[in-house]
Amino acid sequence: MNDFPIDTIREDFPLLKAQVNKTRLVYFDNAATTQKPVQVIDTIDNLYRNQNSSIHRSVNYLSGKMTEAYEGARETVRRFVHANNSREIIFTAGATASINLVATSFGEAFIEEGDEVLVSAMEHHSNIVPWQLLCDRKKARLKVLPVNDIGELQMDQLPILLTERTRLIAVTQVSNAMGVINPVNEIIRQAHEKNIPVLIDGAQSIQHGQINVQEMDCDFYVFSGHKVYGPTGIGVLYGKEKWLEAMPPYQGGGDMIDRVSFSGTSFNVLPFKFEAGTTNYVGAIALGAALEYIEHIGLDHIDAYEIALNDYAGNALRSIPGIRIFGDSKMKHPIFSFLLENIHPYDAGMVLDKLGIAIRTGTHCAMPLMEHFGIDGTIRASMCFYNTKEEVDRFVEGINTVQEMFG
Amino acid sequence: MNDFPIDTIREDFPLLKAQVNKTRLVYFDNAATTQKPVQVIDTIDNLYRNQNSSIHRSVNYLSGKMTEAYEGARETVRRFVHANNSREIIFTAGATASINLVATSFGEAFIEEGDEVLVSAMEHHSNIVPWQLLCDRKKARLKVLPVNDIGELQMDQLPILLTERTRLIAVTQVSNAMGVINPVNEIIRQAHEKNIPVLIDGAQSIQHGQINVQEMDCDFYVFSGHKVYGPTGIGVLYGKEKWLEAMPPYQGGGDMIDRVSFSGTSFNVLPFKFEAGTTNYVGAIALGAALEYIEHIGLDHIDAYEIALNDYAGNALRSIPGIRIFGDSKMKHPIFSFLLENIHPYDAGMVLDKLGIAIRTGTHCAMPLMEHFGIDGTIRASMCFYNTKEEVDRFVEGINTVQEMFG
Amino acid sequence: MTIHERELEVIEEFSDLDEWMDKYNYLIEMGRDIPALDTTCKTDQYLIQGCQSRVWLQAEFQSGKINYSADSDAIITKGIAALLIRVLNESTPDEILNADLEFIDTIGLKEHLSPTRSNGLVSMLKQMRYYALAYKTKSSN
Amino acid sequence: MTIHERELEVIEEFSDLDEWMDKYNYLIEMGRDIPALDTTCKTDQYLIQGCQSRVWLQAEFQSGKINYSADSDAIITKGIAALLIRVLNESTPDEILNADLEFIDTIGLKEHLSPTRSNGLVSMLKQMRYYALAYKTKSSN
Ligand SMILES: Cc1ncc(COP(=O)(O)O)c(C=O)c1O
Ligand SMILES: Cc1ncc(COP(=O)(O)O)c(C=O)c1O
Repeated sequence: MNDFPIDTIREDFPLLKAQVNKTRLVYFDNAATTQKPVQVIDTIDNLYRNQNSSIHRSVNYLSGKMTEAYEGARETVRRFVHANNSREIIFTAGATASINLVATSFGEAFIEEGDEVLVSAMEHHSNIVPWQLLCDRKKARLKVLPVNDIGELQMDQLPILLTERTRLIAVTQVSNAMGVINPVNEIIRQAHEKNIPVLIDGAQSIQHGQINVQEMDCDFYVFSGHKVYGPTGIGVLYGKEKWLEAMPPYQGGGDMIDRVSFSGTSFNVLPFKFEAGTTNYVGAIALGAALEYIEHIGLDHIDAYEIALNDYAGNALRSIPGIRIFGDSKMKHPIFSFLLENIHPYDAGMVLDKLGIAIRTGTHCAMPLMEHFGIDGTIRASMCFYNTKEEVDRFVEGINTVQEMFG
Repeated sequence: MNDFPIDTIREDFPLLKAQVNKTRLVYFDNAATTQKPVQVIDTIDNLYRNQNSSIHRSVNYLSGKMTEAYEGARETVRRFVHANNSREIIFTAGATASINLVATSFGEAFIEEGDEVLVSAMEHHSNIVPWQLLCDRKKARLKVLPVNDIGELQMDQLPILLTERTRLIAVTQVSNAMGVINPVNEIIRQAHEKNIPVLIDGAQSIQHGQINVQEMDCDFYVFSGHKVYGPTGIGVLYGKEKWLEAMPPYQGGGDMIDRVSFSGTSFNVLPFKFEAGTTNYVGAIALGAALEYIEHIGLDHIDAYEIALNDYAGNALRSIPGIRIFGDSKMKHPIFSFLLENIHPYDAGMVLDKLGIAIRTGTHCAMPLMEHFGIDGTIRASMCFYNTKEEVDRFVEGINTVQEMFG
Repeated sequence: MTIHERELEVIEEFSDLDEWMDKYNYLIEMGRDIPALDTTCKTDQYLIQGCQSRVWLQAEFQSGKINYSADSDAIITKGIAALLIRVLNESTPDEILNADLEFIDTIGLKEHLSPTRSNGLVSMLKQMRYYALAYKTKSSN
Repeated sequence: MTIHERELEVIEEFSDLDEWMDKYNYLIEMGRDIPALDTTCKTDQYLIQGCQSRVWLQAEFQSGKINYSADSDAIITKGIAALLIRVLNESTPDEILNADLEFIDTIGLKEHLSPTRSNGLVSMLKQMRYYALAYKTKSSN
């Protein structure tokens, strides 16, 4: 934790200097969205000032430059997630859009009445509702892999839940509500034994270390740019070429076609087949800059630092009287969900906010998980590599204040 | 044309100062995408530096500020298009995404086997392919309102094409390939007599003057932010509340739900029902800034200036020997599609690019229109209020050079 | 006392509270002071939409005057409800509908409850006015 | 002459052309000089994907050597095709497959045909190599 150049890194993130209620902000809402380094902000600024032009179809110089940068960003994403080729990298509007794309398009091609889709009980709504909508449309069944008392998947249930009607598993790599890391490799292994493809929701894993979709051998992997230090409005769908080839187009429009006529339309090759209309090319290039930024810091360094931060914060929180931590697993990232005895999370959140500490309260878009624990919501503090022990200390002090006020 | 503060306005657009091949850029590819004023660029920069936080669900101060700004942008859009209330304004990823939303969701609720959807022969692929995909899914029929020799809709065909099976008309207000302005009010009037709703593709009209969806009485209106001086990755769907209420959700995910459980999920109210996942809130706020910018310049002033520019450029082009202009209608915006005798558009485009003039060559995502004219593509120069007569002159000179080189 | 006089009273009390901490503590006390709703009343019928914590609001109409009672699982929210009730209770529907409730701005309640949160405040007020309107219509029939 | 020698020849010729205008005029002339393909050959079979104008490319294999012919509806594109043909024609499949074609970078062809356009160039080259590979396989069977 000590050789990590945390001071220099924090200098890269202008928002970390913000003042809230006359104190320096402690930003612990990273699972909701992350802050952006100047490298990303300046990329956007520069693109709009000096290079903006629509991609792919123009003959002009700027357009050519922009196309190169956009396709370069695709290559950066490919390298970052270790995909086999860049045709497997689709730019979307975000993780939610990516999952909806697969639910609709894969669903259209491969899900029939009576088939089953398996999700887990800890999924984010974005990895539940698209499957519910699909199952409604197709009269298919949504099945649920339950979690145990400390918020881990009940892996012993997996073999029972995988039937010959299971057509897809959609599971998150890291729980956004608790930080728990799921054994996705093992899930994928068991699924593939039965020829069942697996979609990994990487919205909370992409920002915390190495991702290798080929080693993991997942069939789909999705994430959002804004959660990995990139801009809003951009996300990624990785899909194995064999699936993407077999799937019908999702949205229709410019760029995703080969030829259009009223007597029949043919579609463009991958990845363009799934990128209808003018894409968020500025967003994609800025996402590329974000990934390059964290590659530059070093994913292993980030991982090591975050593990130390997780240990530190975990110990500090566990020593608070009357605290109940959800998902206190050994395998986790520094995301902490908890309740304080006799204090409503919302009251705590309001006071912490006044103390300059940005956390989140509520269900974290994971109502079924809350239902599992029999609660309405939690206080969630989610950290990443630009957070510090000192910030954890201020947070713990803040909790003390909360407890005094409502005690 | 003379009282328009064109010099001051051009100062607002950094990209207009760009040099290409050692000459000052003439940017005539505005129908593809527009340049951004500093007001928009700085808004994005400022949001990421000082205010970034996820909207709607957090208790913290920044999140509250960001939510206010996002909902403020929705109100700006509402005011700009003169919608009745802001529940009718849905933020999407762009015009293409908006059209796909309607095609899927309206289509799901209201289109059945044997029904008909009517589009025109001059539509952009983004307003054709979604309807083709829908008609394929539903075994419905896509019918086409033809255009005449000068690229105008054959309005006399409309009454014949509107049958009792017609469920929706989707038509562009302004042709992206030719600039021709369609009589949408008349189309909507005739459609509504038969209770047929109308979707107006506003991708090429939003940037050229007043839009009043209530006066126009369209049922849906869509546009993209990047074509109206805003950022990429953001767009708008306006829909009458009665339709949006009756339509099922499109994408599933965070924020569009009220309650999620595995036994059943209920959806959020408008507009949130159609905004799944983390929206492009920075994009939406920057789009708001773009609309405020042009409101500030004055939509009437913009319109008057562009009419003068259209006349000037039209006269200049028509005097070029061997030119054939497509869509040389009296009702048009300053978008010009043409061919030069015996010169391939691509050759012309390459030379114009070297002369620092950014235009577009090809089919402009309107292959059926090209088919109608029996051609492969055109040279298209598309102008807007920051372009000048001097730039038109340079363009005409450029065409002379092209003709000399290939003559 | 009229609504306006009670508003002035509240403004007066708040003027002594400089720090947000004091204001919050004041709200917490207000929240503790009003009686909890009977659990049988904490039903969906009385639940207010649009708050981040659950708020139940009830109203009774007697001798031409309205009396509200409220509860919330979050104590600060309950304090806000208590404050509104204190100002509005024992008033006629018309008095409630005509009140401009400037004290909300004056004491900085909205500002201290950042936008997403003040939605709760707004929703509570809206519901209180609904009740007033309903009773007004009822009594004029 | 070997491929390399012809490359040097082209580099030499281009070195006199300072302005892009001259380079384009040179390409236009090259495009005009090579014979047009017979319309019967302008079929989808010979059409190259990925160019912004239509390009047809054919190859013949005789006495161990390949001869390409090409056409395009855009004259600059045709000129580029002509240039590639001039350098590669009358060579064995192996010679073609082993050529590094540095002249493309040296004369600034790619740079002068901005990225989206150089795709056309890349597609043409790819297709030429495909032919070479096909004939190589065929002749070694
Ligand atoms: C008329 C028209 N409709 C739809 C579109 C699609 O817009 P976008 O590509 O921004 O989604 C465009 C722009 O390309 C257009 O000109
Ligand atoms: C695990 C998980 N999946 C999916 C999402 C949805 O991401 P987005 O809202 O960016 O589309 C999120 C974030 O909210 C998440 O945490």
